[in-house]
Amino acid sequence: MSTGTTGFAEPADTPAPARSSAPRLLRAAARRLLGAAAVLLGAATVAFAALQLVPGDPVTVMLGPGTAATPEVKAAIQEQYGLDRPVPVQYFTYLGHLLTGDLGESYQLQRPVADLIGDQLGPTVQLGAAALGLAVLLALLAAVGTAGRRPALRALSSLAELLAVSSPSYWIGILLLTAFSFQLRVFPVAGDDGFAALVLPAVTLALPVAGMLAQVLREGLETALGKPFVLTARSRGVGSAAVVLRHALRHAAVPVVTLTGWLTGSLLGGAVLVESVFGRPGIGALTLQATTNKDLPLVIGLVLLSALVFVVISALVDLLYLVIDPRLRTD
Amino acid sequence: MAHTTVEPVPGPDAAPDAVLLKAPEVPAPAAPARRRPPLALLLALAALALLLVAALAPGLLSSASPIETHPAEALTPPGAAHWFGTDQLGRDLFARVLHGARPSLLLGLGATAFAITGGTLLGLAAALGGRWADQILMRLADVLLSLPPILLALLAVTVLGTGSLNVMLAIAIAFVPGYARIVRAETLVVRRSGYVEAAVGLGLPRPLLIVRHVLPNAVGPMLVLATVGFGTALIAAAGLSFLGLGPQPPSPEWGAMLSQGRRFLATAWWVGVFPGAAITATALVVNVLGRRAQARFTRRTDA
Amino acid sequence: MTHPAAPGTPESSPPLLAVEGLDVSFGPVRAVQDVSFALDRGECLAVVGESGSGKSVTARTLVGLTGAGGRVPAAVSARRLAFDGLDLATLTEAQWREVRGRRIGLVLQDALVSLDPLRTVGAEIAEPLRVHGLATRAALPARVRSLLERTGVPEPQRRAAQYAHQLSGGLRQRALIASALAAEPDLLIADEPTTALDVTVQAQVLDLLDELRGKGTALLLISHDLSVVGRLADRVAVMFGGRIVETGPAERLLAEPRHPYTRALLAAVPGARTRGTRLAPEPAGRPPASPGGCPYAARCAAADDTCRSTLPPVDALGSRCWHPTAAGASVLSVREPDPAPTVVDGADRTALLDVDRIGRSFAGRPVVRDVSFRLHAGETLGLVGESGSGKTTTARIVLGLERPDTGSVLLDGRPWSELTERRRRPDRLRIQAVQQDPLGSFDPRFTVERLVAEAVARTGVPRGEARRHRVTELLDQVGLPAALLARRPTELSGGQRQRVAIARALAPAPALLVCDEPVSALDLSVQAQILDLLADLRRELGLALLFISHDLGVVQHLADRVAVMKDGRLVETATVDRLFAEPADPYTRRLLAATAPVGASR
Amino acid sequence: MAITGPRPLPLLAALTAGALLLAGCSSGTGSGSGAAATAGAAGIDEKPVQGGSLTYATDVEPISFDIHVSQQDITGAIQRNVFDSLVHQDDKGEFQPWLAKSWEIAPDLKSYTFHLREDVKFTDGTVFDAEAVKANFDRIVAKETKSQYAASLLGPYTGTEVVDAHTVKVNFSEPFAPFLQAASTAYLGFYSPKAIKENGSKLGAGGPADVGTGPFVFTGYTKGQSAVFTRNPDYNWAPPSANHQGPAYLEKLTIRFLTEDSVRVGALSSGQVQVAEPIPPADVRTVQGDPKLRTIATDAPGANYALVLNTTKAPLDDPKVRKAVQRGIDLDTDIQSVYFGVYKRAWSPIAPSTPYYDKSLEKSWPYDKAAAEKALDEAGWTARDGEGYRTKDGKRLSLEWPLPPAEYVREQRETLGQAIQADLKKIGVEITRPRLDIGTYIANVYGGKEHIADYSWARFDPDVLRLYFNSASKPSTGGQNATFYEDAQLDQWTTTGKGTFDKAVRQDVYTKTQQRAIELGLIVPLYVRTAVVGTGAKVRGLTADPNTWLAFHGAWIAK
Repeated sequence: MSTGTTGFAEPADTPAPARSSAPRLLRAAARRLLGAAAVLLGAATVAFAALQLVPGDPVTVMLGPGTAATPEVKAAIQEQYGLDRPVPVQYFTYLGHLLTGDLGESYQLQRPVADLIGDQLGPTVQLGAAALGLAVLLALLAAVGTAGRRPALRALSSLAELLAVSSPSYWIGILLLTAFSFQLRVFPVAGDDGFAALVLPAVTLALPVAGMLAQVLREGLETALGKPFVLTARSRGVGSAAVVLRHALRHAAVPVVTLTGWLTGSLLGGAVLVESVFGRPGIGALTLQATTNKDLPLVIGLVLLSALVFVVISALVDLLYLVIDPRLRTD
Repeated sequence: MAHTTVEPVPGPDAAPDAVLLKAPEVPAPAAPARRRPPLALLLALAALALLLVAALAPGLLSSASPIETHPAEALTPPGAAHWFGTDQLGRDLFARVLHGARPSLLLGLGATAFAITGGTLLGLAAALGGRWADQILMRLADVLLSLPPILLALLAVTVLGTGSLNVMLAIAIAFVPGYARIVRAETLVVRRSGYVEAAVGLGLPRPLLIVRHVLPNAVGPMLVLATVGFGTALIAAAGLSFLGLGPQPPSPEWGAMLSQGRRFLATAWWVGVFPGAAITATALVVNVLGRRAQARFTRRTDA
Repeated sequence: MTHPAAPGTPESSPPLLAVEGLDVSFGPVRAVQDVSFALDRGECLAVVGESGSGKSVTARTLVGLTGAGGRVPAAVSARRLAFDGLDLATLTEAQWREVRGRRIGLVLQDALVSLDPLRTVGAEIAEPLRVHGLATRAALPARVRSLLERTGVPEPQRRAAQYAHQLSGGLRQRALIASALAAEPDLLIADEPTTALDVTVQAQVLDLLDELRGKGTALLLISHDLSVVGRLADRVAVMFGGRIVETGPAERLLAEPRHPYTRALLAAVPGARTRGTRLAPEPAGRPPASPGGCPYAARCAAADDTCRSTLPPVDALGSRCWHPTAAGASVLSVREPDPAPTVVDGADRTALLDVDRIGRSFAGRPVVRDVSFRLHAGETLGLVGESGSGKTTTARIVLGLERPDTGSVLLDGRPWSELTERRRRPDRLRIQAVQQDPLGSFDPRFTVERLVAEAVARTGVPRGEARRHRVTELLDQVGLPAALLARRPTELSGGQRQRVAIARALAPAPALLVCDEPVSALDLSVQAQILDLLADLRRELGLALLFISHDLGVVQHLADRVAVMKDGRLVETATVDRLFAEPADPYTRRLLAATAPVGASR
Repeated sequence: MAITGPRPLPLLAALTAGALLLAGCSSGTGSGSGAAATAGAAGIDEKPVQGGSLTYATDVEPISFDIHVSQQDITGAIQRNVFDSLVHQDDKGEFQPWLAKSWEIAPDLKSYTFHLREDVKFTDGTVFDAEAVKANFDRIVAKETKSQYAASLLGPYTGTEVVDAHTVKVNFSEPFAPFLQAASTAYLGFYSPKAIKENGSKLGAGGPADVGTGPFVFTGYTKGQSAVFTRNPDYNWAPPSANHQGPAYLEKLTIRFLTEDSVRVGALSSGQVQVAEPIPPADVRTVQGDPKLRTIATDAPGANYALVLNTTKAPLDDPKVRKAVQRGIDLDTDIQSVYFGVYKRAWSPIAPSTPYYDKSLEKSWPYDKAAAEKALDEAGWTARDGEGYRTKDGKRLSLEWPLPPAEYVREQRETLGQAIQADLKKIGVEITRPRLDIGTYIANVYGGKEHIADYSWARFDPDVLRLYFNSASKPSTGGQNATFYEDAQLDQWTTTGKGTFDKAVRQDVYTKTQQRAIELGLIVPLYVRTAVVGTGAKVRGLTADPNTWLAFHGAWIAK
């Protein structure tokens, strides 16, 4: 036995076992929930405030130019939505309804906002999930396949990624449509029926995301591969491919996870344009319609949806960090 | 500068202060300065030069008018007379793409400039303005960050109305929270950095300290990020323009041109393809240069 | 495990590892040239040299990972590269994988980054076993446990489930060694295995390595630290500029070094013997050697034209020098006259700095507790302690960068720590700091000139020629040429950076210089130069120094009095002579015991 | 009917050919006037096929499906297949029986009495009777309904009397000549009283709640994608002039909403849909060149797309300047290049397919750059500035013509606008086109703050001239007179035309109105929109009803 161990005690190795960890966890969860609620409330308020600044009264805007509606009809509509009341009253009434889970009714479509969003969520989730899966797959292939080796392949992959990142999704969509739907007729041009119709929109949405992910992933991989622990691992006889998969990939995952917030934003945002180009129904198309028509309840509903998605995803991301990186688990 | 009451960061002694880790002594690769600049960089610089000429003096590159219509030559395919073909009104697309550089770049540039200014002010205010300012501003940033930029931009356009300036502002609004975050985080780092402490140790007055050390070092990283951000802003602005929220006609703007060209996908591909290619090429150039700047910056500060 | 080459040769006992004429180059850079050595089972060879001497490259070459992680491919060639009958030079990557970990283990410095931080210590230790198929999945936990036990890690079961960051530095390093030992290699290469560790922990790790060697493992120890070498090595090879310049049995080489570089290295180790002497030879601008000349010629005081033009051969005693020193000559040949005696004590005078029972906590954890000491003008107080002992926080409170929760600091007998920043500002120039990491204390956008000029400006020197003149003067004072004025900090070497930091600190002509580990990030020879510089400045300018270090030798070399800190408290304060001769506190005694003097036998 | 609303449905006029048979037109025909419709030449010998399904792609999605509420063309066009009307207006503008067997009009035009068919049932089994008519008309004018259009069709409505189970009398407070025409539109169609009672507030959402008497049953609606209809097997009350009696041939009708022009056309060419409409002018030639596809083009009725000049805002208060604008645009060339010859250049405020169109206006005000320049010189705009624009007293001759947000702009009017901008620049007139948000746009254009407005107004009746030029037709009260010109003669003519059934009188006043509007330079008619429908080669019997919308009642798919 080494003599050193009998010398004197090491400094405290681990923090004292967390005292009363359950209440602390609860407190953290409560704080998290409260924060989430604050973000949601803030988002609703921002949207409400923003739309109050829109010039022109909502009813005129709603009816559009060239309407035959008489002033009486306009007044009736105004009354129905409480638009004749003072703004603060409208705001608090709205919040009151929100608390009871009532998102209100779309001014323009005259249907409950919750129903509208519910109807449109499916196609967008489908599109987003397909795009995300595809993007992650492409990025993994590109990054793992080229990180730190084969300079020519790496350069080629980098160029492709840069191109993907630099190309607007609507532009990619148009090119794909032209090539595969109009010229080659491989894929249907429109709609959301079936898998075939999902391919082009998903690819369109996925390419820029894949480009970004691949860049970040490779950078992460290369950074990790330069770390001493990789040298240590290799000195144990671990092969270079195994080092990437067993050691480096997990490290590279951290910056990728950080990107997730950006990712959801870019998928949701991309959906607006991609759904427009491909004539697909969905949240993106609904968003475009709602904002351009100043359909306040619908806009707030969509804003709340986005904020909710964001909040949920941030929570998941934080959880994921803990899973990936044990260093973050203490404290 | 509240250095005497630094926030309860873990005690400095907690860090291993015994020895700085030494880099493995693998010799540095041949000095980068001596290496031939990569082809990509040269190409990007050449393209940038071309873009700048197009933006500043498009007339030098094409004598055709981007606005004058020649109905007789409508939808001519690309050829010797019209390199990029003509559009529906017989306007020379090459000239239009060239003249489109200025409004398109201005959109991206303006949006980025607004976003940087706003982000810097808010980030600094949050980092240096005390706990309350920080709380309020960062909660607001949280809220804005929770919304996809395009939704924010759409909302902003709804409020502000369409048109170049408003599109710039709308995109800036969408990007401000992100930049503010970066500036705030950098400011907090810089505030605790060794060189600010060194300056405090020299008895530098607070305003001088902020102007001379905190501001430039906190904003520097964001400026570098902003080069890449410029590409994003350019694409986003063209996107809004594509949705018909951009500058007024007949000003040739790439996003609007692309949107118009959409109609002719099946019949006259060139009307939509070239403006789109211009957007992609510009964003590509900006990305290549931005990334390079970023790499250089990191090298400079991290040694 | 297969052995591609047949073992067993007619020779009586071929060495385990035989390296002859090893050359490694990265593009045009020749990192290692004509390096030869041999190593047997149970033997320890130490390769010593400064950064860039090629010692780590040599080590990595022996596990076939010369260029790993680097951008420039490495070219390796050797007349002979034999390990236990294997010709390492001809191994394929697949064959290398069989050797790595299984036959040759590698231990790097600082286990915090050398162990994968995202995997448990147990998984890391088990990796060689898994890779080489040496244990079933079910047997792994038991093997890991026994390895941890063997390397002296208490509670192995618990430790195996933990991550590197949850272990103390010493335990981490043990775990790293355990992982290198897992497959029971015949040769263990330890590259600076103790560099990042506190003195006492360092001692323990060295003991562990020593024990391994005793059990028959061959040990190749790479280090810049002669004190480490002295404890462990049977033989020492000193590398400089990619070549081995001197080699020989450890005891002889440390006691009677023949190569000027070895001599300089030994002379540069600070300690009791070196008090009042210069550590580094006077730097002299000598013409650089031609590529074919002696690599050390440019630094060598004895170099002549032969040295510069022709590479000296290795002589019978293992030294590669045209002018080796005769056996028996004193190492400290570069001794210079003692500087003026330092001022000691003066209880009647007002202390320059009066630290009175200060305390400071972070997040409820006390970091500094009830610390008091005084410092008089021109005096040097060494503040010693291991990491986490509260040294740096104490320094920051003295510098007025941190406010004490309790107690106070007086400067020139007047309140200092209690002042508001505004009131403190005028006196700030009286105390200046030199940090461990000068780079972090430089605004990255500034050039050397601007960095120093900013400090000069505070003293009221007007802009323009006068300021520039003063900046040049300061640089000259710290031994830097004016040519560096336009450089940015990242373009300077570590020693140059520290000199710039000192120049900046001197600009306002302070009464007190607080030096927080100013040399711990530097190579031994550079450390020697900086310590010499500090000593010179102290003498010339009558500066008081608050000198913080974990290195007892450095403190012993420089300080008049020493204060020892542990867990936020001062456990002992005494004059240097008394403290090192008759340590009163048990902790101080342990600390001293862990620092074995160079050349001390095991 | 407004077609400047959010992209209402383009109208299919069937001016000359009665119930227009679209199918069977050989490909390549049909660009041109409404006369192109030939009645299913290929289908004459074929026996109609029962069953099958058809998918129709259109470019606009209804905001509300409630015919009593909505102001959109698309709502009427789609729901026409679900709802029947009291009377049927044929292509000559004559009224034929439908749900009403016959009717009498009181001489003072203040009441109309209808005798209803007795065999009509709603698809939920409810009998169609006098009470049903009353329930529907009363619902339309009820305040809660917030009718945006149908209520205006009922004009000075005071109430409906149930004379007996199958006789109703509809009363008005003042003479109301346009009522028969109004009663023939889908907007005055009939919901089952049961549906009104049970689902009154949900009718706008579409789907099975919308119960009518028509040939199809509204079975499902997926927003953003499609609406699905199935055959009403009991249907046996088509108007006598219809091309088919009895239940519809098609088992199922799906309407897809494909907003993107290229996508819609692509869906047609790839066979994803069998009928697509509209085919944008740029694609007409491609579709015509495809042997698997047919096209048919017909002119839309109503007010043409035109520049409406604000006569109250200088310098357009000067008739010379207005005339210069009118003559200074090279419309023949511009329309040809933007619309590929599919749309025709317009000469009158109303389209040729509208009754009482004045053919004499054609070629009466051709492009004449010299004349335009001369008019401007006379108006005093003689100086030129650095950019070549005319000035007077240092002020540039600049006209503001705002652009609404993109979703309100269709038919490439923005491109046409650019051509017009380029033309007018040649005579020294600057046109600025700021993009305005819709709120500001409406406020400015209808508040008389802009120089130029542009819109069209589809309606199969010259009464649109009153909407455009009668000074009482103020934009602030739902009118469309954005010229803001007050002219006694125009007022008198258009009022007279509205209050009489006398064809000679109407011919006279409407001819004079058209001529005077052009002469005064109130308006620059730009193009006559031609609706182009693309169909697969096997689609037969597709008709457009007299109110110009596609009717699928008689459509079938050939084997």
